[in-house]
Amino acid sequence: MHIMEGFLPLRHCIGWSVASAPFVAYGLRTINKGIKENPEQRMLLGVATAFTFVLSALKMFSVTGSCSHPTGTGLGAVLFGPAAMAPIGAVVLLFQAILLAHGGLTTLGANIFSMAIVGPFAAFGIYRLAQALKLPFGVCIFLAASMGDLLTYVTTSLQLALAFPDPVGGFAASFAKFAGIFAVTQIPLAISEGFLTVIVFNALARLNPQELKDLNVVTAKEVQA
Amino acid sequence: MKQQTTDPILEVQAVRFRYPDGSVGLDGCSLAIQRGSRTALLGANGAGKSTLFLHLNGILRPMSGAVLFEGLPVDYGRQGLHHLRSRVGLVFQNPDRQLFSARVREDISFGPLNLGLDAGTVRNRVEEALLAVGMTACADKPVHNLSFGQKKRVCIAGVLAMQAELAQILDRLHAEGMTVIIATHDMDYAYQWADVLAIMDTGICAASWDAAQLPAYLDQLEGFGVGVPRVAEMHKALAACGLFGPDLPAVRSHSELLDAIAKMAAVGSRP
Amino acid sequence: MKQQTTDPILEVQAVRFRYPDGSVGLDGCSLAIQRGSRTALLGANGAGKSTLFLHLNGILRPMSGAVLFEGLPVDYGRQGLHHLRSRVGLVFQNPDRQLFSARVREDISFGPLNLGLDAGTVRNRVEEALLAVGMTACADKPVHNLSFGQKKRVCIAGVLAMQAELAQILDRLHAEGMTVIIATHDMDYAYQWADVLAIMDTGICAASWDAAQLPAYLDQLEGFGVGVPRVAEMHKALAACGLFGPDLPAVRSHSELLDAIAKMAAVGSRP
Amino acid sequence: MLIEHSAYTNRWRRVSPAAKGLFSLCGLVAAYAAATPAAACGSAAVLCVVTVLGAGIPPLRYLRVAAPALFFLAVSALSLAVSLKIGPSMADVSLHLARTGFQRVAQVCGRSLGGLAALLFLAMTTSLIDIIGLLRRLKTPEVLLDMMTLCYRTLFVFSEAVHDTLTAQSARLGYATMRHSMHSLGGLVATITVQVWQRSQALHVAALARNNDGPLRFLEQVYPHSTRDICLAVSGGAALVALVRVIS
Repeated sequence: MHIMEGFLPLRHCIGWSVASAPFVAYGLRTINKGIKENPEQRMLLGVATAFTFVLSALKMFSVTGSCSHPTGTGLGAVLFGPAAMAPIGAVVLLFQAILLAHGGLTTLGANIFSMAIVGPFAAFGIYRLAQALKLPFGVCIFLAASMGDLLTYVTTSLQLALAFPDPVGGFAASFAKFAGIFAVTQIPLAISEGFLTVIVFNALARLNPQELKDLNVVTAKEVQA
Repeated sequence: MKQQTTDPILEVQAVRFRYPDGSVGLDGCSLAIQRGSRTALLGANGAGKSTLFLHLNGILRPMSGAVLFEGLPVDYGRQGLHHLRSRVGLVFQNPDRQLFSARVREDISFGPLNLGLDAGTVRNRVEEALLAVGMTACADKPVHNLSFGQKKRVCIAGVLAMQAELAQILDRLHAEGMTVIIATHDMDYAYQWADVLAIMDTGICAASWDAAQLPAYLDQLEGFGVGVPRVAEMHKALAACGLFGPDLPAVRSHSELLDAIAKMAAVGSRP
Repeated sequence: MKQQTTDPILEVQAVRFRYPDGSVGLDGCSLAIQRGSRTALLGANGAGKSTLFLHLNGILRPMSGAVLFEGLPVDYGRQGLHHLRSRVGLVFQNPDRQLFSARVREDISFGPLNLGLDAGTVRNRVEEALLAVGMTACADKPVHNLSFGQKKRVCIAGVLAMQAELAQILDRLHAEGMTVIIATHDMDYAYQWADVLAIMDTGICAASWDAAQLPAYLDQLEGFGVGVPRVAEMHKALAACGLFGPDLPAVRSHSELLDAIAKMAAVGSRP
Repeated sequence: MLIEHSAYTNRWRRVSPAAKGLFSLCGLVAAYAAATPAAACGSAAVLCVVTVLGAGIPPLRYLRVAAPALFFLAVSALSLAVSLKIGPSMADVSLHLARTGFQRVAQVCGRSLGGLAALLFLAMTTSLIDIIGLLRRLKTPEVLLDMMTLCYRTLFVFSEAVHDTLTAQSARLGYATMRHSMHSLGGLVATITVQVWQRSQALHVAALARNNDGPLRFLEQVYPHSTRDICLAVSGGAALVALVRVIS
């Protein structure tokens, strides 16, 4: 769920862009450092961006009954790290705006904040927290992916509510409105994205544990489990 | 163009199909596939071979015209597709695009499990299919360690394992059990392998010949730009040279031709 | 095994290479590539063909043994690699794994720009390379709308555009300008195209024959499991049959053989 | 991808992307500068006409591309128009249409339509590769440009792989039921995930073979009549902004 071109007032467009910029800059610095140590990462990031784009364009209508898309933030955050996801997500959102007219240029900052910053960082934080609580690997992944998706959508609703507080009920009523309307598609989607990501990681663990280990995503023990 | 009316198991009748981007896939294509036959589809890229295949399995639905399976129009409801796909399997060009499980056995079991069969039946079918393609020894290897040819066999096993009459088909494989259609650019291989050669050209089936009668159509074949079997060309040249009599039966493979020449050499050296 | 000592442009001498995962890439491989020659590398999957290629371009470094370019050991410093790669280009199997930019011209300019050439020179080279592969008309299409064959040509143009002596090479392309080495499984194609056939087997170069002399080695060739050229087989059979004299020069392609037979037919019918 | 197709086939595909970018930017400025919804809608109409008639985009395709965004706008506008009143207890929730709401909804809708038309002008006339080139001239960080270039190239490779695998799975009844769909989709995503590493490794080797040891460098595209086009675009854009201010 991206905010469309022109929908946000100018002050909000600028505000969210300013809020997103340091995260993207930090992500780029992390990436640059990684590329210096390991030049292959230049290609990896480009290909990972394409992967994230294609993933977010995968229609899940057969699964949720509506024509909705997974965000892929959970999967991406765990695979590539939350810092890298900010620039990756920024490029994906720019491409979605230009190739699909999904989202927009003035709303790019706001969309980056919800999809490429809050989503991945929340997903990664929840993943680490769940791991620290010694929850089973599948549960960690499920929580990370579904909560990452859900918090993305909550953030978007907050952004809309901040921009358009209800003339009667104020910010809270407006948030309830936006959150309520989009909940119809977003809650089933978050749950199915959680399940899907678990299936993906199970399949990955069987397909090629070596590459996951190289990424330091999961320890060898988890892959075998 | 030959019309066969004996016992077509699959038939497309004047099928038209246009892709969402506007490009024409099939433009009134008609073709009947005989039960138990081996048909090779030949044609340039974009001639409609893949589009035709996707119609035979019910993945694409004709915009006009009809697809018939065992004489009846295909039912595109859930049950109908279930039935069709348990009888008509598709193997794709590139095995890497259709294998998505870590282990060979797991991948082969994908189709039968989707059919809703119980675990025991699936297990049996997987083993039968592995045996049929000669991959039992490799069944425990991870898929990404297999060679291209081995992956291809796993793909075939995956399709075999879905077939409703698998046991009978495998028994009769060398008789006339399974109807097979392939799309290829390799005219030499097609000529050697197929009973029927069907030529696709810009969305229609332009010709369909019995392989045994192909030598008579060599000139026509050249016009389609799909190539001419080298063996047939060579055979014709040698016949013109007087090495073979004019009424010799068609020789369809390189090794058959070599044998025929060796026989001639033996005859020639005897007197 | 033939030893040529005339003028090798590239040479590997007893090169050993082992991948980090422990698998053996090359196991004491020696081969000399003659300037201006066309060499076909044949061998099963995993025989070491790709590993050898990556050594010739300086991407992999031998663990023991040496790679020589124009008679001198390759210098693996930045300048040395720069020089080597501006003379020795690599085209990979799959264009989707080597094209970086969706714009044809941009992708071709990638190599020459990496060489540090100025924009004007690069622009000229890109156009020359496009012309050489016959892709000038397609240069404004995005890469993803090209066919497989067209993508392959873009890859070749990308390598051509890096060559230091591009203009001369293109002038002399039909003479002896460019040395070309290909890895292939297609023995028929290799026999028709190459001057030299080199057989790779488990990390070594097991044999290297002049294509013209291959017929004498057919039995040995069979032992390597890389196939035997059909034309050579057919030619031998026909010679055994008495159609050709025993001292006929090697016929290397299907059409050459057809011509030879037609000539025989004409001779035979004359008296 | 209808936008992608238009970007490579429209009449203005060879016009300097800087010119098209500036005109689109003026369109965005006009959408925000419009004081009344009518003025913003007027700006949207001008941009739409310019795109359809000027660049020669079929109107039906234009509508199909705009449809999802218009749907988002309809849903969001509805929630803006409706006002939610939460009473003292949670059960006491009432909805009403606020009068002041309408004015605001019209304002937002006008601005969104103007913005959307400006975005579509750029997207449907300019290929992404041209836009990346433009960003390169605007001194975007190199890593970001490399990511964009590789992403744009690779996303077609991946989407082809996804499409083929989906077809192969459907042929084996992989999407017959919801449970099967999940399982199949999971397998699909996992195979594509593994390819991320395989493909980037292959690209890395291919880049080395072409002597790359740093950022990806490409030759800049040259556009004929670039200066003329930029002048035209800026004056046209300025006229649009002025028009919007005059109407409102």
